[in-house]
Amino acid sequence: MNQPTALEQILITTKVEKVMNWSRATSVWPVTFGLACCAIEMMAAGASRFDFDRFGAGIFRATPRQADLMIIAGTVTYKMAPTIKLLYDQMPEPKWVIAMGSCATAGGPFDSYHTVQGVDKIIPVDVFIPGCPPRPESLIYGFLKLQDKIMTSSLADRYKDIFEEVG
Amino acid sequence: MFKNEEMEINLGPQHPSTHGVLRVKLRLDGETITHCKPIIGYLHRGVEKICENQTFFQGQVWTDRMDYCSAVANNLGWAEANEKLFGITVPRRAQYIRTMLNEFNRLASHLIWLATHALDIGAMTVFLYAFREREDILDLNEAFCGSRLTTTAFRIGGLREDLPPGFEKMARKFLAKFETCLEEYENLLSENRIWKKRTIGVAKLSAEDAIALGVTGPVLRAAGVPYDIRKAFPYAAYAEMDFEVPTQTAADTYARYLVRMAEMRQSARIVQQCLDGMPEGPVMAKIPKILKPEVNEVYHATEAPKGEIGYYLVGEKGSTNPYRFHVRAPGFINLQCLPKMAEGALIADIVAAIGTLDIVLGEIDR
Amino acid sequence: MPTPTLSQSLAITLIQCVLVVLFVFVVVPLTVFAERKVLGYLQQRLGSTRVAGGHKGVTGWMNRGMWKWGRIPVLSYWRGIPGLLADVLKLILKEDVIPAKADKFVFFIAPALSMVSAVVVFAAISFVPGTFFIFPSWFPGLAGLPVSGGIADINVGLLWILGVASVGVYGIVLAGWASNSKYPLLGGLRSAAQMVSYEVPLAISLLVPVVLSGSLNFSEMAREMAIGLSAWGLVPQLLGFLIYLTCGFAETNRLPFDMPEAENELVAGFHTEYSGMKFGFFYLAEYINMTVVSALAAGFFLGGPWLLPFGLQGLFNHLLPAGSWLAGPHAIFFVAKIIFLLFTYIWVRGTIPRYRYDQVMTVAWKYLIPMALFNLLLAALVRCAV
Amino acid sequence: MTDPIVPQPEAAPEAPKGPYVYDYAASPQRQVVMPKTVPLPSRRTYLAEVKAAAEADEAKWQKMLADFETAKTKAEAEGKDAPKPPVRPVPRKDDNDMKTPWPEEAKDADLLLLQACLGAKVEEVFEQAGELTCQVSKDTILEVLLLCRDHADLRYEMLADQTATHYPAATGWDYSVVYHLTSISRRKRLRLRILVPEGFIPDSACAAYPSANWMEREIYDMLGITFANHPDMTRILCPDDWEGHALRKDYPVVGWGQRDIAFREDRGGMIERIALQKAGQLGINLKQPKAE
Repeated sequence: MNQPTALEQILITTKVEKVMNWSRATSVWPVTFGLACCAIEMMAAGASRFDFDRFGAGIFRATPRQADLMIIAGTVTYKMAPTIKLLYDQMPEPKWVIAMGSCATAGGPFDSYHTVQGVDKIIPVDVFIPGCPPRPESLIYGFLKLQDKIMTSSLADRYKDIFEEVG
Repeated sequence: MFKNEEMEINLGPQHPSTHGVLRVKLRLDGETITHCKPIIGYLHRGVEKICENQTFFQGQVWTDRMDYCSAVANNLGWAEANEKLFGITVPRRAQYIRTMLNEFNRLASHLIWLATHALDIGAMTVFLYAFREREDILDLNEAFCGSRLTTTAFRIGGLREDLPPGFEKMARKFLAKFETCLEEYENLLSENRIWKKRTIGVAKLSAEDAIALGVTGPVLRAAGVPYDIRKAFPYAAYAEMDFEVPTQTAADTYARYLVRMAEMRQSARIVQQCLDGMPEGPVMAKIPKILKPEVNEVYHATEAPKGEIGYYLVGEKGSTNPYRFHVRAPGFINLQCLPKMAEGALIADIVAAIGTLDIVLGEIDR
Repeated sequence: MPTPTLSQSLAITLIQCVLVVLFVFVVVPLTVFAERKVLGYLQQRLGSTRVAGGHKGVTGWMNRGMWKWGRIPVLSYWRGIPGLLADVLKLILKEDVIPAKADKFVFFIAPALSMVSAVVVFAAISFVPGTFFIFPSWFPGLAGLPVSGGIADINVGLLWILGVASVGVYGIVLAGWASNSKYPLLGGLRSAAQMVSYEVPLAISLLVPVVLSGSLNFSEMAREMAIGLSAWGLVPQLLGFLIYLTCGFAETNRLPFDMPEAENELVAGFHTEYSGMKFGFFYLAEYINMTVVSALAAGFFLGGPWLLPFGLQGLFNHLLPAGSWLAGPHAIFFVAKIIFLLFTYIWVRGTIPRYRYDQVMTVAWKYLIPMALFNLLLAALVRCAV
Repeated sequence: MTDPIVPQPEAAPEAPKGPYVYDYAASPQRQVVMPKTVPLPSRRTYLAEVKAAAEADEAKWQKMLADFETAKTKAEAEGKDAPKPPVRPVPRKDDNDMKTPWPEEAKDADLLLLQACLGAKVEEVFEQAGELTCQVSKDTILEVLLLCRDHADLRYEMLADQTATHYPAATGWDYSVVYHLTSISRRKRLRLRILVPEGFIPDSACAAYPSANWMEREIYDMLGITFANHPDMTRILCPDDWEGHALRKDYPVVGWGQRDIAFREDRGGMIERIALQKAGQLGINLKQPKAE
């Protein structure tokens, strides 16, 4: 499976997929969703000095239905977890998640009774960004990594689990 | 044939104008709010419990993350509460630097309030302008303690280090241009008809109600009560500073806007005085490496940008951890008045009410 | 000039339709892009400048600068344009969520209604007075036939525009209702009331050109308002223009009247539950409506395709010989006026806050309608006197 | 279709059935160290302690003197050199900027007035670190609050803060509830304190100060003290179905495992299998949860 077969190489589907990936990577609209300290840095990343909009990610959509990306900016608590799961389920495919900051990554400093130790216990995460809170530059770097990931992703990979299940 | 049906609607926890994860349960009759109940706890991280299991020194990093918009003010309250618990006298230079950073932080916090409040009401450009100036303040933070937001600026007994070289120049440069920036915001908002229509007479809270509900900070001062802890119970170097406590009597959203804008001017004034009158000397008191208190309980309140932030500490003899660590968060108490402000108003007014309270869920839920 | 047969006129109409749709789908995405850019400049940032894919290959070419002169400071600001294509493509490729409790048929039909009514309005707007161009003699089948500047320059053009534009409201109301969700419902209700309220002063302010020109035909009205008055329509009709523009903001749900989709109150208003290209339709319909409103304003109050500002009219009359194959400056300056008005929309959005819902209604009923009626009365008196 | 050269992957270890959770009972963080002392500041206790310390010091000194005497007589009897006379130890003075605030006698007019007005209902008054503390009997708290609010010479208009502390080592009571009152007009602060045993329901302060509403809900949520006549005695920070009260001293920092939720869809138990394998490699103690 490592080397594409001759048939796969000439198939036009790969090219279509490339264009699809390019369009998805270029226009990634995040959902307006801040949890804690990282949300302030996320806002700063959208503001004048850092300007998230340069990369096509400036249109923050208030409703998950129209968003492609969820930036989990802050601590996920036990009370909040079902809501985050619901929001994630409400987003239409294809969707991505950035876990911003150590809280969303692994609970961060808050090793306490009410803090979920990492948002990846609830929803699948594409990019983890360390820092407490990460600087806006880190967020932009993480976002560029996400773009790389989207550009190199393939439909077959994305739905491998489902395909395997179906058989 | 016709029947009146009330609609129940959930504002949040994910909503563009709840400033984080506040959830407000509204009952609407058309667009009018008949019942309003804020539900909090979506960011409850157990700060108090964690701090009770950490040493006194370690407690500071959690205070940063409570009210993340004004971490320095939280640090200051925490440091002073600890100093009260142990009976430490802080050197004068450290007091001045603390005062100055605290006022810079007040500016940053008020700028975030202005940005989000204006965005909630629909003026999106002010958001970007306010963040532009806030970045300069964060640069100052970064120069002093290496961090933008979660500063961990102070230590029990003083400061970890003196001001870095060049800080004063940076600060003066910022102050020189800040006045024009303030005028820029005011040009966009103060005399704007729509802004006035959206804020005057909206979310009123009389002085009696505010005091009964424990509301402090600019919300109380906008109701005509000149209660500012910096004046009433001076701490740090505020006793030596010459500043005014701006008040308004209208007690509505516009009055709070005016109070906060005036407060920003006063903060700039205090910073100027700190820079001019900065004393020389050490910045750290002589204290042992391990602090063990005697049996004591203290409640120390300081004036955070959002209101009175109080730290309640109980010291256990021979223990390095606080026996009890409790924070009187201004946002937690202030948010109680939201139903009073919102009931009977329109759905757009609750957005203004949430914005004008200047809440940060990190400190409300702790 | 030969009289076209039925099939020939059908073909010509088809070509006109294609041209107008082309215009719409060029101007509207560019407006979307301009919105991001202009807002960016108002807010001291750059706005979209890049596409995904790094610095190599086609995407690298896009990122370094679309054209050779992409490095020139002002022109390089247009580098984000390919991102528009990506936006549309992504919206098409996005999963199309239909909520389980939604009324599926209505949910499906609402964005189409919005979009179609917005585009169809353009049928009655003529961009060029008279003939747009004449097919050259070598053109097979249509040689020598004229193509007029609008699809259907009908006598009840204004009625058509107002009538069809109000159908678009149904799109919004139905979208709010069919989503079976609370925020969209509130948005739909708001939009129903707001649209109905603002259509009254809008129509009254448009009656003034009708009174002054004595016609309902778009191009005739535009000509009368420009040449008949020998000045821009807004010179005698400043009040009418302002009322019309205000109502235009409200009719297209733009700030400060974007009640149905007030993001900070109703999440995304009536299209909260819409995803993918259905949402894209609403998004585009809003901008098309903006273009329509701007086209009407430019036609009636800014001299339309007839008058150029600052005495440029005479210059162009000298430069271009009469009967040129392209009625160039007319179309170009009409479009330029439309673009200026679109810029005004974005400018206002970046500058002022949002009204509250009850204040929106107050503005319509207490101020705009009386003012519009007074204006109409004045115009009628002047018309009678003259 | 498989390549014959590639070795077949080894069979995965047999996975026991059922969901698995991390066994927090075995974690060192789970083990709660209960405090042995009761750090409740009090002038009376302090005086007793000082007295006891002085007596112990005196006793020690007397013992040292006695020891010296016996040693001296013994040395004299044995003809050796006399031992050095003992020196009374002086407490070491640290060279630092700390000045420990001890509980002092109540001199402030407010405290004296409260004592005069309430008589035996006041259990203790003292000042410490410049703060006034008045401990009253637990049944009369609402009365005291109303007095503080309405008395012309007190005028404490605002209840700034209300919180509680768990003292599991105390005898006869378990919690202290403190009220921090602020007088805006007089620029004064006062701390009221009641000691509450487990199960006792003190009066709510909402009747005197509406701001107590949420603070009492928080106390209920965090420490489990219910208040009588409170308008809405429900949890505020934790969800309604939360188990335990987090700020009690017998509650572990990491909680009882509620936070370790797994909403994530697990396609065919894949994550569980991987987790089990990893846990086995790392030697983490995984066990089946108890059947409900």
